[in-house]
Amino acid sequence: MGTLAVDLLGKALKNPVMNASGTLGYGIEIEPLWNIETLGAYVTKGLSEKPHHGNKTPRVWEERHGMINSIGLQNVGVDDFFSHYFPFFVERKVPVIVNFFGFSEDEYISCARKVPSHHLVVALEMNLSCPNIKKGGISFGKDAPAVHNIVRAVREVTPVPIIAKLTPEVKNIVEIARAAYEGGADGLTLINTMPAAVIDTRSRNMPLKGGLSGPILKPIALRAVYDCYKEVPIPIIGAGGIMDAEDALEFLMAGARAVEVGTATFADPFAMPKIISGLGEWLDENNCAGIAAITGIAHG
Amino acid sequence: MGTLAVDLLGKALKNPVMNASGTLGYGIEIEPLWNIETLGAYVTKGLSEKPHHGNKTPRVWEERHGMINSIGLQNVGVDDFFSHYFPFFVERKVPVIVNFFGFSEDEYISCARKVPSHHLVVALEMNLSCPNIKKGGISFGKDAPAVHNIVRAVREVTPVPIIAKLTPEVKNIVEIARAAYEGGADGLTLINTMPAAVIDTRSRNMPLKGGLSGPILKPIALRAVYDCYKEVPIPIIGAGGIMDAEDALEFLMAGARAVEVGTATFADPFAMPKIISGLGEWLDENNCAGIAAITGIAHG
Amino acid sequence: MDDIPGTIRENSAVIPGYYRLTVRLERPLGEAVPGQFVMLKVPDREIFLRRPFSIYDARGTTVTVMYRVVGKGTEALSRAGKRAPVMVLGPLGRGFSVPPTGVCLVVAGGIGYAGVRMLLKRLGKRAVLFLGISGRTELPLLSDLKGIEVLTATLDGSHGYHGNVVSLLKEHLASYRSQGPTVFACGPRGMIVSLKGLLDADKVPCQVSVEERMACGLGLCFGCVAETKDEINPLKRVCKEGPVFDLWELSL
Amino acid sequence: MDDIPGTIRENSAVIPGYYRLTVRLERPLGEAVPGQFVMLKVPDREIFLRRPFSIYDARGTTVTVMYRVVGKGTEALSRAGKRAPVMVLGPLGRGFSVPPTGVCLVVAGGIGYAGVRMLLKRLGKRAVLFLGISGRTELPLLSDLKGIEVLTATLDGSHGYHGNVVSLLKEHLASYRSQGPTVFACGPRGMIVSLKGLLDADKVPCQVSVEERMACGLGLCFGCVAETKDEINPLKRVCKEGPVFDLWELSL
Ligand SMILES: Cc1cc2nc3c(=O)[nH]c(=O)nc-3n(C[C@H](O)[C@H](O)[C@H](O)COP(=O)(O)OP(=O)(O)OC[C@H]3O[C@@H](n4cnc5c(N)ncnc54)[C@H](O)[C@@H]3O)c2cc1C
Ligand SMILES: Cc1cc2nc3c(=O)[nH]c(=O)nc-3n(C[C@H](O)[C@H](O)[C@H](O)COP(=O)(O)OP(=O)(O)OC[C@H]3O[C@@H](n4cnc5c(N)ncnc54)[C@H](O)[C@@H]3O)c2cc1C
Ligand SMILES: Cc1cc2nc3c(=O)[nH]c(=O)nc-3n(C[C@H](O)[C@H](O)[C@H](O)COP(=O)(O)O)c2cc1C
Ligand SMILES: Cc1cc2nc3c(=O)[nH]c(=O)nc-3n(C[C@H](O)[C@H](O)[C@H](O)COP(=O)(O)O)c2cc1C
Ligand code: FES
Ligand code: FES
Repeated sequence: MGTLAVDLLGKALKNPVMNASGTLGYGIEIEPLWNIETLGAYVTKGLSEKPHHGNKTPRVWEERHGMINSIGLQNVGVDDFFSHYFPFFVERKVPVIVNFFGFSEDEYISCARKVPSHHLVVALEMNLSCPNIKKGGISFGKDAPAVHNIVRAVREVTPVPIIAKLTPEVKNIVEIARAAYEGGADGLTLINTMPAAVIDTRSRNMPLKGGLSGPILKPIALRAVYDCYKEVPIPIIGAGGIMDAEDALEFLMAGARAVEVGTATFADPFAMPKIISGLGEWLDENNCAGIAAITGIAHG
Repeated sequence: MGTLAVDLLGKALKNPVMNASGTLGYGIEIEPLWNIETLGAYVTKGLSEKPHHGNKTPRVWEERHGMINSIGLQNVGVDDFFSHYFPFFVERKVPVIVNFFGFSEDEYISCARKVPSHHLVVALEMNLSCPNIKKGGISFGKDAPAVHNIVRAVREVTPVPIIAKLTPEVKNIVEIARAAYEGGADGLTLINTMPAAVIDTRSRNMPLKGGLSGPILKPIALRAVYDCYKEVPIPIIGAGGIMDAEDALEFLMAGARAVEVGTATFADPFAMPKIISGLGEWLDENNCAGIAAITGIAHG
Repeated sequence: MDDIPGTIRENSAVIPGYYRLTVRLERPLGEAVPGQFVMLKVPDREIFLRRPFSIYDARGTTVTVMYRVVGKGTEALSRAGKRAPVMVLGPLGRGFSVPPTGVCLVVAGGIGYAGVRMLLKRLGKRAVLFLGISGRTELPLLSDLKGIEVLTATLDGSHGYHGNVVSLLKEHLASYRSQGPTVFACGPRGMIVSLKGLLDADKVPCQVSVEERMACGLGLCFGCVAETKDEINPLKRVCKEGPVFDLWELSL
Repeated sequence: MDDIPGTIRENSAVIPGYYRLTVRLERPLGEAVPGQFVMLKVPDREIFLRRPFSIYDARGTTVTVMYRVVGKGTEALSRAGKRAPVMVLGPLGRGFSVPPTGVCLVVAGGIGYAGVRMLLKRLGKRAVLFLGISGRTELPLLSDLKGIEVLTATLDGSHGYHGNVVSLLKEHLASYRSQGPTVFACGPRGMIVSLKGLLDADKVPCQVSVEERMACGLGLCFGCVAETKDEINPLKRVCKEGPVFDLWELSL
């Protein structure tokens, strides 16, 4: 029987499947249905130095084969997460990836500083889709030099590995990925949601603008993973519309070492456990010794 | 009964529906099914100074609710279009928008120069998604200064109105739209396809990388139209996943003066005639005097 | 809480646009508190997310909801036939909590009735239902409700009180004061807001069921928040900390 | 050419994985030339684009195609039941052109038979079918073909010639030379390439039906090109200038 175990930034994960940030609450909410230990790792909701309240409702809207959200990064703050929620993962020995953000370089730095260098903390996942309020709202994640600088700034204040999570709303994602790598990122998460909007012809207005996720995003995400794999020598976590084991395999073959599953969980709360067992079956059916070996095989 | 007529860059179009470039061949191919006079205007296949052969097959791939293409801009060249195909539109008095591209500034300029200032030529639609081969493959359409320059350069050599057609693969489409406007563009087409890829898990390879189109693109396109409408004072043609009259209305309400329909025609060759009659019915059901009045009403 | 496969046993219009849907489940739905809801997977591949519906009734391996057709999800659901497969996730959220004593004034606006029907059944004689509907044609919605005192307000005056349900309650509220009333409400936002105006002076105990667009129903996405007066975390998840909230803790 | 609504009348497996689909149309399909095809809208909302299939038979208001299940579109099609609605766009493309005299050697590889079946019916006694299949289990594909001389090659040797169909043709080609043969072929690319090798020395007249992934089938998208020796426009649309091409004009 093949093994699902993968190595990510020096930590052994029991499988390459984790939730995408912001789509599994604080982790405990799923417990009535299945155990968090099922996952290769848990990715936190986006955390910030201080608590954030987020946006007004409506915050979610269904799209054909996807959804749009404008949660607005509501979270309890990094301190509260580590005092109230982190012990739950420690007790269950579940590796944690700490997704975080800021609206200024200082906020990124002070948030990162607060993350302890615990053996279960696999990495800091930097959400680079945030606007830099100090610099007139220009996003941190859209210009290569800005990405380089912010990653480097965080790199200097923490010994924890850094994964840069990129937005697809850029002119060349490979260039941004390279800038993150050169700034000191140890890994990449590709991709975050794509900006989108809804128009309601009955009420004749625009009820919601926000980030598009779900199956609709998959071909865009696959292309980002495929293109970055050869150009940037750090592990990639693939995300965007993964609904089943077949989708997960596509990302692994395109070059991902692990995958994050987000929106799928809303359509089927058992999506992740199913993907994990589906990957196991695939290994067996294909006489494959380990899932780690299929990373990037689509490149020939 | 309300009127579908709209004014576009000083020309009266009988309705706001046209094909998206590259999705209705040279126009004549659809004649066995319906007459080209049905359309508000015909948009040419992307033309270049010299003929282009395009890419190898596979060139098309189906996606969930969309498709990916890598045609590679195969075309007979602008001269051949005007000598062999343009007379067909003149005979039928169908307004034509000439979509064109180049792989260098010179190619854009010489192609634009070859387009006659005929009363049926509504505008030149500049496809700004092309890589600039001379400048190391950096796209013309992804940086504001580059867009400004190329539009200005073309502006100087032709009296024909210019519509800049933008790619969504940019960091801020409003900024690019503004640069096109400031460079002299008279209108915008939003949007072109989004880069995407397919992985085939059976053959374990990547059969096709190309541009994503179809319904899957709609929320991204709507957001581009919505955001540019208030920020850039020139008419917008909306494109991206329009399948029916309802979709077309969404674009008009978001701020488009007219719409282009592409991929829908492949799923249903009568998509455009149906959209046109659907818009007419909508006007009647809503006691609306003219379709032109709904442009941008989602902005309140 | 569980995610249970089931098949549709009945899905028929009670009155035009209002359906009662009964699903036979593979295993029983866990013990439900009135006011809790389920997330239902509509048997149509075009409907991506599940839709939240209050538990109208649940017994053994069947669960019933009542819904109004308002958009593409409920529209598709109304087309689903007998034996169509569905998934039922629940029971979810925090339901009503009934005080040990006192009269229970239950205020329902339109389809809001579906959100209090299980509560009414539990309360029996302790409850008085104040129902707001648009006209007498909507009365059949109550056809399976027996043994409950009902006061009806119709907007068109075709039955009972002519006006909205909060005005109707206003006419009667004083008469219940001595019985230590608790108000329970489910209905459109406008109804809740005017109810708050009515009850404000005396701060009558009141629990309301709140609706918001949901993606997960499980507290995972933070898509469904309602604003409360909590100073540290004002935005509470309707699906997790709600859908039933203390009216006086909400910021409306 | 027309886009015609229809309903499935029969859709059953001839042998496992190979289906014959008959559609009853609202109006007759226009006059079709053998080798032409239709774009079929698969009755499944997950299938976005239409799929091209050779016209296997067309009479009155029915049209028949034969298909092999190879991917999600044909898979979904195979699940479609009687009376399912389809749309049939056609007849499309340029079919075979039959010379006034001479023997017609028709070479079909596997499901390629579907592409020449109508041609065989038209040719009748003038035709000889060289059929390449993997084994005798595929022989039922020909069950409805009467009055045509058939030579079969099986890869597993379970029937007829043991080997591929081009080798079989090679064994017989000389014997037809005096009858002014024209070769017609439909099958996998590998077959066409080796056929070209066989016929190269004498440049025997040969028409082949080419397959490419298609989006529109109408010449609108330029998604389906094949390379020819035309110096000005080498890339021809399979759906418009093809699917039948003169073998000697193709660049393989
Ligand atoms: C806890 C809870 C319990 C509910 N119980 C019931 C019930 O028992 N019976 C019933 O008929 N409905 C109930 N609803 C509302 C029901 O979920 C929505 O009407 C349904 O999701 C609409 O789906 P749609 O696709 O048809 O509408 P859409 O096309 O998504 O939207 C159509 C209209 O419905 C409104 N709407 C959409 N989603 C919601 C929502 N979650 N809450 C409120 N309005 C919404 C939209 O704003 C819009 O005006 C409940 C909602 C919640 C949150
Ligand atoms: C003019 C023409 C006539 C055809 N006639 C027939 C016929 O009579 N019977 C029949 O069974 N098939 C025929 N085909 C092939 C048929 O169209 C494809 O098998 C079908 O479109 C595959 O769809 P899918 O979704 O099942 O496969 P996909 O999931 O899209 O692909 C599965 C496999 O099929 C291949 N494939 C996909 N599309 C095509 C295509 N257009 N041509 C060739 N290979 C393709 C892919 O490369 C892949 O290996 C014809 C094709 C053309 C172009
Ligand atoms: C409701 C919701 C909340 C999200 N919150 C965050 C977040 O806090 N931080 C972040 O980096 N990404 C966030 N994302 C993006 C996801 O982590 C993921 O990158 C994206 O949704 C694509 O994956 P999917 O298609 O599987 O959902 C959120 C997505 C959704 C749908
Ligand atoms: C097959 C195909 C060919 C295209 N060729 C061109 C082209 O030559 N020039 C161009 O500007 N856009 C081209 N496009 C993009 C379309 O014009 C349109 O912007 C895009 O497909 C989005 O619209 P849709 O979703 O309605 O197809 C092409 C799209 C397709 C699918
Ligand atoms: S619907 Fe997801 S948190 Fe409430
Ligand atoms: S399939 Fe579109 S041109 Fe042939």
